[in-house]
Amino acid sequence: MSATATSAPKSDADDPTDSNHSSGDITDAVIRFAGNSQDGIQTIGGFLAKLAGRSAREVMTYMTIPSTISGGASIFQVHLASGEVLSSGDEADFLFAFYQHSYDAHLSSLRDGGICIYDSDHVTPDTNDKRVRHVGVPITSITVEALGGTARDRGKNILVLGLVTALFQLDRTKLVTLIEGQFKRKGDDILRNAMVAFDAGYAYQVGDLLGESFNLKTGESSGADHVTTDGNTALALGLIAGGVRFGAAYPITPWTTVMEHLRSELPKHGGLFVQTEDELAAVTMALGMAYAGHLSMTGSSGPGISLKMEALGYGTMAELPLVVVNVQRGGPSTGLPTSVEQSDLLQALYGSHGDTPRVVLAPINVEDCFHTAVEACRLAKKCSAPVFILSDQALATRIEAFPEPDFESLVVEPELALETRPEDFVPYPLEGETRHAPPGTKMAGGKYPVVTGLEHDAWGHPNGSPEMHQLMMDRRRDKISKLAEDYPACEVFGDDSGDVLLLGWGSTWGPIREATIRARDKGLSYSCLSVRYLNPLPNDLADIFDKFKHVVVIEMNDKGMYGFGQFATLLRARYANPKIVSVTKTDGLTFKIKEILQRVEDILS
Amino acid sequence: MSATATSAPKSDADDPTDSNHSSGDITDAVIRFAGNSQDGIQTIGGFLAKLAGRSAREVMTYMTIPSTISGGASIFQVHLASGEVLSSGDEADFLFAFYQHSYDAHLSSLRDGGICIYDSDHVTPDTNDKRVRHVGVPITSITVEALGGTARDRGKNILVLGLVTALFQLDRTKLVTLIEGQFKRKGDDILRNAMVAFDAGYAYQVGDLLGESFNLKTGESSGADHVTTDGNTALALGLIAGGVRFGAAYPITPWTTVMEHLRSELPKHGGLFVQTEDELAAVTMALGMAYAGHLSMTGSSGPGISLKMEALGYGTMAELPLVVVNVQRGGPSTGLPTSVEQSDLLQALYGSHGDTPRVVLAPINVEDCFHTAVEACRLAKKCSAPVFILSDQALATRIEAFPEPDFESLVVEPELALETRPEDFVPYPLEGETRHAPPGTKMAGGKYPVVTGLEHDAWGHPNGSPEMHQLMMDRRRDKISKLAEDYPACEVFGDDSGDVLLLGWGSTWGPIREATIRARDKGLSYSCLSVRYLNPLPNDLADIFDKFKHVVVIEMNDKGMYGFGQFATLLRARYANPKIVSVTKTDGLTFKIKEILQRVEDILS
Amino acid sequence: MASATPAAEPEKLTKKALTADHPTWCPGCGDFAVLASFYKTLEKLQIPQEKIVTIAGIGCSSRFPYFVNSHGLHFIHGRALPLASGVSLSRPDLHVFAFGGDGDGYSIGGNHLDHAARKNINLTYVIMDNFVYGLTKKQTSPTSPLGFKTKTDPTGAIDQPINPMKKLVYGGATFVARTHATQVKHMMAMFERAIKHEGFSVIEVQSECVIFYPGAFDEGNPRKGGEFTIIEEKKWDGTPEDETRHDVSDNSAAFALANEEWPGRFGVYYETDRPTKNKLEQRWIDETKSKIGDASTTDLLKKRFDAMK
Amino acid sequence: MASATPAAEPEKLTKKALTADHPTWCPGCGDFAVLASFYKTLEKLQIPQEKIVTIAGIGCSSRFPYFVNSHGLHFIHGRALPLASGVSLSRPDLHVFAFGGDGDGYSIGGNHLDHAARKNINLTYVIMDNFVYGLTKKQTSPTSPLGFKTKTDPTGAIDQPINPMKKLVYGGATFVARTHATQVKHMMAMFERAIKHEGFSVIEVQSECVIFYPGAFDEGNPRKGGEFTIIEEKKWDGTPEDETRHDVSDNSAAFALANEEWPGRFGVYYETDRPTKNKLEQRWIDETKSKIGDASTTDLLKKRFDAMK
Ligand SMILES: Cc1ncc(C[n+]2csc(CCOP(=O)(O)OP(=O)(O)O)c2C)c(N)n1
Ligand SMILES: Cc1ncc(C[n+]2csc(CCOP(=O)(O)OP(=O)(O)O)c2C)c(N)n1
Ligand code: SF4
Ligand code: SF4
Ligand SMILES: [Mg+2]
Ligand SMILES: [Mg+2]
Repeated sequence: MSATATSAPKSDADDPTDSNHSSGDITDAVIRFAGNSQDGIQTIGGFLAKLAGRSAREVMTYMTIPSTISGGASIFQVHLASGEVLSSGDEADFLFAFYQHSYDAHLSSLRDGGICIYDSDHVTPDTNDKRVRHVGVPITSITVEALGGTARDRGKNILVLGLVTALFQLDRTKLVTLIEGQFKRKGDDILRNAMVAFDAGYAYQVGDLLGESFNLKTGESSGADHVTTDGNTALALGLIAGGVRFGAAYPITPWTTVMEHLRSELPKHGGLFVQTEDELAAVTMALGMAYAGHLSMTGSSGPGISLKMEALGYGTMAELPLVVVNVQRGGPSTGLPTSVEQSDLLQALYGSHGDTPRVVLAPINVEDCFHTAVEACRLAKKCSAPVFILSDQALATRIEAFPEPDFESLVVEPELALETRPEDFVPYPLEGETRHAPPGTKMAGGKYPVVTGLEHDAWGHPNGSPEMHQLMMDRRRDKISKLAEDYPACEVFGDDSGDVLLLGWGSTWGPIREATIRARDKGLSYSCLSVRYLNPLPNDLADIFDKFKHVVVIEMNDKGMYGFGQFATLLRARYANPKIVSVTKTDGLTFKIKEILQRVEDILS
Repeated sequence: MSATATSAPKSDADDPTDSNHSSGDITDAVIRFAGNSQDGIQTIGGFLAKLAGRSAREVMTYMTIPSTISGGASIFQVHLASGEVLSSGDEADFLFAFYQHSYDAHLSSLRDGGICIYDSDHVTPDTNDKRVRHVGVPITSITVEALGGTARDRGKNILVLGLVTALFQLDRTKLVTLIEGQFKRKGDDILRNAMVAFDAGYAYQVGDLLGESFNLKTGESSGADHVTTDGNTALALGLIAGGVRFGAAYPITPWTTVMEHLRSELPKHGGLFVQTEDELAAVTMALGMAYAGHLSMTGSSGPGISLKMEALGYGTMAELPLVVVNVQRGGPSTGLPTSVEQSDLLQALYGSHGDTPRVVLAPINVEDCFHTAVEACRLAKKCSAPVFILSDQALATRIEAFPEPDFESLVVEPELALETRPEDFVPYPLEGETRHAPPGTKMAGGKYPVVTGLEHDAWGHPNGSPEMHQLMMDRRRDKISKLAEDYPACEVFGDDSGDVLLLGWGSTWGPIREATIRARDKGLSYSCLSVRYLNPLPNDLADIFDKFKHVVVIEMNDKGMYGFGQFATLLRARYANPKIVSVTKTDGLTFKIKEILQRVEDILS
Repeated sequence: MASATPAAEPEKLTKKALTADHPTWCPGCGDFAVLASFYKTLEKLQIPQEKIVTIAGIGCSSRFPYFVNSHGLHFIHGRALPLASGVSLSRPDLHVFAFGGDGDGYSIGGNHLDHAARKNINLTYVIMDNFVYGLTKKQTSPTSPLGFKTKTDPTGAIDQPINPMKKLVYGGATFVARTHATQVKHMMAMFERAIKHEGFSVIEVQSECVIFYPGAFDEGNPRKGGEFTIIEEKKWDGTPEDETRHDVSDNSAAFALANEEWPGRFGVYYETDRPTKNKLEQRWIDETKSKIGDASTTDLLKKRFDAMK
Repeated sequence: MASATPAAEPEKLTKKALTADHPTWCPGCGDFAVLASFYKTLEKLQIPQEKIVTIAGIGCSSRFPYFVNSHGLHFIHGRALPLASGVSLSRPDLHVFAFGGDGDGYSIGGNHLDHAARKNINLTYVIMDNFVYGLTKKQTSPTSPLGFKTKTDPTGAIDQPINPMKKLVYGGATFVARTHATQVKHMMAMFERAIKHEGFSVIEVQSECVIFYPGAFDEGNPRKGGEFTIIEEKKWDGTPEDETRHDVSDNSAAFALANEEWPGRFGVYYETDRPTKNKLEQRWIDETKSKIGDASTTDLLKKRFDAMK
């Protein structure tokens, strides 16, 4: 809950409903649902997130995936607010515990004074615990009662959604529309059951038990038609907006849903996404599509990205435009497939043998997944080379609401350039941009190009002379480093100078910004910055660093042999500036605000 | 030729032979043979190198490989000296040119005053060129004459060997023994022909044409029983000495000969080397052998190493001991398969997804290939993790003479530890060394271990809890970083402090040291150091750097986005010390001495 | 080692001793039956527990090693076979088993399968074919039938599936059988024969994914009254009936069986006796050793270095 | 483009126009004849020059694209097929050819071959099989016969080679033929049929490496009086002779041919008509488009975003 309601709020305002309890405005609530994944607790969260998008609230969700193959303990956390939501919340304000194991495992996630609503059919609460408030609701039995025998307790989730709707005085009409939209496809019976469960929950008046309910206010700013979706969906659609029509990949968690989206969406756009036999075939097929004249893409997560390294080197050498998505997960090896980590940055830069200059971008939130994808497409075409997008498991699966992108200004229609090439055509001019003549193109000079992974001359012809190798290495490097000249300026949040600059990349942005806000609230001279362009780095960083006493790089990877995370390693190598220091961790969890603040304090003291 | 004979030497000494010309002592000669690869010019070089090993001379060779599949222009350069040989020579003192194209392409490699001996049957020399001395010998016709019709000009190489033997007053008896040893296996006819050609060349008295011959002095120091071999052979034998008995790989230039050696040698030692269907299977099979309780190995060059990255990450996670050899070649992609480069250093460290701390070593010369292999074996067992050896194309193929290693102190007999494990056995203790129980081991506690690439606990059981992941990441990192505590101290060549420290790794050592010697000769305050342990880095580097004004890292790779080579990038990231700067190049050639000196001067001025 | 227990009477291997973690598979998953049959077969054959090695790639089925209390290794996706081959070739004293799914074995791992088969590496490989990618939650697998709707083929699978039996018969495996997870007795018989076979033995087990492809075997599902037709093998008894029976040593006959229409037949498709790579490599080692005699590493290296002087 | 020449009368495609760099192959290498036959076949079929794409992996044989003056790509080792598949699937207007050696195709690339075959990607793949690794100078290849001495098998090859024809017939290729580099006419006939076939067509060409495996084909070498037995295909003329002729559409018969003893027979082993993945995917695209009508990218994205509100 927001600062205006730091303990479960009691409002002095009159109760507008006819319920038998008080009601107070709140602007912010972190609600955790803890149960088993088969209970469909994600569904509750999904509806709440969608509702947020439709009611000018911000939202960020967070979930865990059980290690068992199907079923198993799982949580879904929703952070709803009328203002900006930067993290999924360090601590929960409300906990819905479905089972004893849920209760035992998650009670500690409730903040002091938080409210625990438990299924009294399954949970025996620790009534001695006065740290939080307990409310028992026989969730299972009222579900069974409402739905009758055969459904057993299926529907508990929708019932709880009803409870929540009443408790937070959410917009019942909008929610009902959402439920209808979702369940109608599944058949009338299913829809009817869902509505029965919802109404039973809504009618249960948990607020009466609690003695209060909460009015989670709608936002003031932007419209009520926000899009609510997860990072992988936003990324897939951004790629389409950027002009990708072809691609190939192999499934792997958490990358898979990007490819599932593309496979389903691209035929609408006349394109095609292929599931290959493995990742080696995937990157290779995508390179074939790029060679054929398209902007194409491939993607994967950790292990699959490692398998693509040889072929990606070819992409660099042959100068083919290719977008490569890595939805990072916990490593090394199979690691923690369903946890978050940012430990593939240096691999993106150095994973292939030889010197393979590559562009590397990272989106900072779900909305930015869309925009970064569009930008990656632009850069891949501009420099005719592989461009990495480093997303991560947290971004991939969490839901956020954001305004619809401005398609008119963003959408790029792909084109296949098959016009006859003039006699003086060269694909790799020593000065100037790469321009391929894809197959199907007539060559006025009568000589057709062969694209190769061997070192070659401007015409693409194999040539391993010392001079040519050096010239071509320069060419491949310089065209990439030149990209930084057109970057937008880095925007520091907070003051432009001060004591501490917290620096991040990717999905840590929310927590880093929230930490900065809190530090500034306490009067500390903190600013922060997230770098979207990881290679080549923006050229204005040096000036920014100059204005701070400390630059603390916050990232979710290992501190390495010498105490520096992967991004910090890059920055120190470039600037050789000892004030660049590191806060890293690899526990598979996103940063908590207080964790950042504490760690920064520790390192600077 | 050495400094004592900076122009083609005329000695005042009496001529000891009955030839019609003068003869002078020299201590150093760079001889280049330029022809087609089918002429067997490598054979001449091979014999000269072997002779050097048997006559207390030092030697370093250098060759090029034509881009055509079989045949084509090629050179072989031999640097012979009575003192230490640190490079294959910037410029040649003598050139043997077999064809016009050889003459045209290589005349410029002769130093001022050098001597060009050309086949007058094929070459029309530029007699206006007074920079060098020309001597025509009808190499082809005297070969044909000596050997008769059917051999055509096959045997030219041995004839030239005869010429060289006379010209440099080499030990004819030793050479004849070598020729016999080599050709006897091939049959009496072949041997007879070879001896006829050799004698014809020896008798030709090229010294008379030249008006002088040279007495290339034998060395004074060490014995006359040096071993003469190339880096890949030394590496393969070092692995056997270090205890490797099993391994698997796939062929690729210039790695292949290591595997060919191991495949032939290991059966003698009761071991086995397997050629697999690809590199993915190779590294995997080698990991299987490691899991089975052996110290095993795999290897490749550039493209093949990229393919191994996923499985190598497993090696890190499961903590399996594995030696990985990368004989580096020109990159990226297929690149320049037969040229030298040092551009896979960062890949060795960061090529796999996730944080995969790895040990990386690089040998500095052919002899060191043997010793580095032994050391890699020791470290792989000590830390139970993949250990990289970064050799390169130049080291792989060049021939050097060096004293036989002290086998008694070096050889490690492998053992398979199958004793029953006690009840309290854990493979990955949070404190302490990894100890596996390979299959076949009985477990006193009744519980058998499963090795996994998922995050796990001390017992190896999958465990993705935040605490465990963090603890295990620490464990995997710290056991590697701890290795540096036992390194031998870094030995600076030259003074311990001064203006400039030239820093290198791998095969650049010879040229770097020679450059340092020359700079010091000129009165400059230069020292140099080659780092064999590239990860983790030695801990005494910081102190060493403190004592120099400039640290210039010399390496054969690209200067990257920000002007720093790969090793320089690592050092700057660790020390954030701006005085660490870079001299890099990627032209596929080893550094020339004057190139180093010039580049260092440029960068510091 | 000092603290190790002294070698006692060889204990009898029991299902209980072999039981490890409770499987994380979904209730009803076909893989449970495969596991149970494996336990029972090992119990029957009394293979020493410490000599059993189970190795797997990644997938639901590939979690197998966690559930067997013996030496085990859970590897990366698709590469269980070369790893298992490394174990087998370097440790002939062990009983090496590889387990995996249709994706692991026929998609990403398809080439390793062919090469392990042609080399006739001595090990047993069990493929739990559920016609779908289970662990990653329902994508098309190389055995998904045409038209099967998955998350990567929302309108139904488009690519012709591979025919696993053809692949195995072609590839050079020296023992090839097919069984079904619901047919525990048959499964055990196949396991037993595979284990006793010297060489590369493969068993394709049809095993149902109750979550993502329930009823995959409706046609011909023995549980639901479908056909489970067992191959009748030649008895070499000279009777006329024997003429029509299957000769397991006939490669083309095996291919013809593999070409039969779905659901086809179950049992041993092919079995032949061909020297294993294990044996052939060992022969080379032995011959080399017998030529050079028993020399120490140092002696051998010295000799090798002398030749380079 | 302004400076481009205007589209003139379609020029006749000649061998001369198709000739590029002089091949770097060794004099006498069998691959020369393959190249010459390829030129001649293209000349005969008059495929527009700019529509020809040659793609190869790494190996001596894989240098092919440099020697054909058309669009070409020289890729990495073993992955020519998925790359060629990407070209074919995304550019149905092109004639896509892949070339490579036995190592490239059957060793490192073996799995891609099977999967391209089963998916029936529309392209033609020519494998120049010299039974050895040529470019890397004589290591054992997956087709090296037992006992063949190489640098990685100094005492002779130990692993049973694969049978390429079985692999191709099993894999699902819809056109499978075998020819020999010395039989230019036959080779051209096979090329022509392969090119005209819609779907995944493969030709295994035995091509001699005169440096590392001269005389590989002594047994049955037509040049040296050996046998070059051509498969007689069914004419469907109802004659009794026709009974014994080969039915190219019979998969099992093709397998039986593949099982014949060395040197076996040459010609078309298998040919069938099965929808290509190219067609099937296009059908899905067309059906989708016909449902949603012709909408711009922006319209489609807007609709998609609306659904997420
Ligand atoms: C290199 C790599 N690619 C992809 C994955 C993701 N992945 C895990 S299991 C699997 C396929 C599972 O299918 P199958 O092998 O049939 O096993 P099942 O789960 O059906 O038993 C995939 C694609 C991975 N772990 N590693
Ligand atoms: C990833 C990778 N592994 C290995 C190599 C080395 N290599 C190049 S060609 C080749 C095999 C050549 O044999 P084949 O495919 O039969 O072609 P051939 O030369 O005989 O025509 C190998 C192993 C490589 N270039 N890349
Ligand atoms: S998802 Fe399917 S294959 Fe996997 S455990 Fe569950 S039922 Fe078995
Ligand atoms: S090495 Fe053999 S395959 Fe290669 S070009 Fe020469 S003859 Fe042909
Ligand atoms: Mg499966
Ligand atoms: Mg070959």
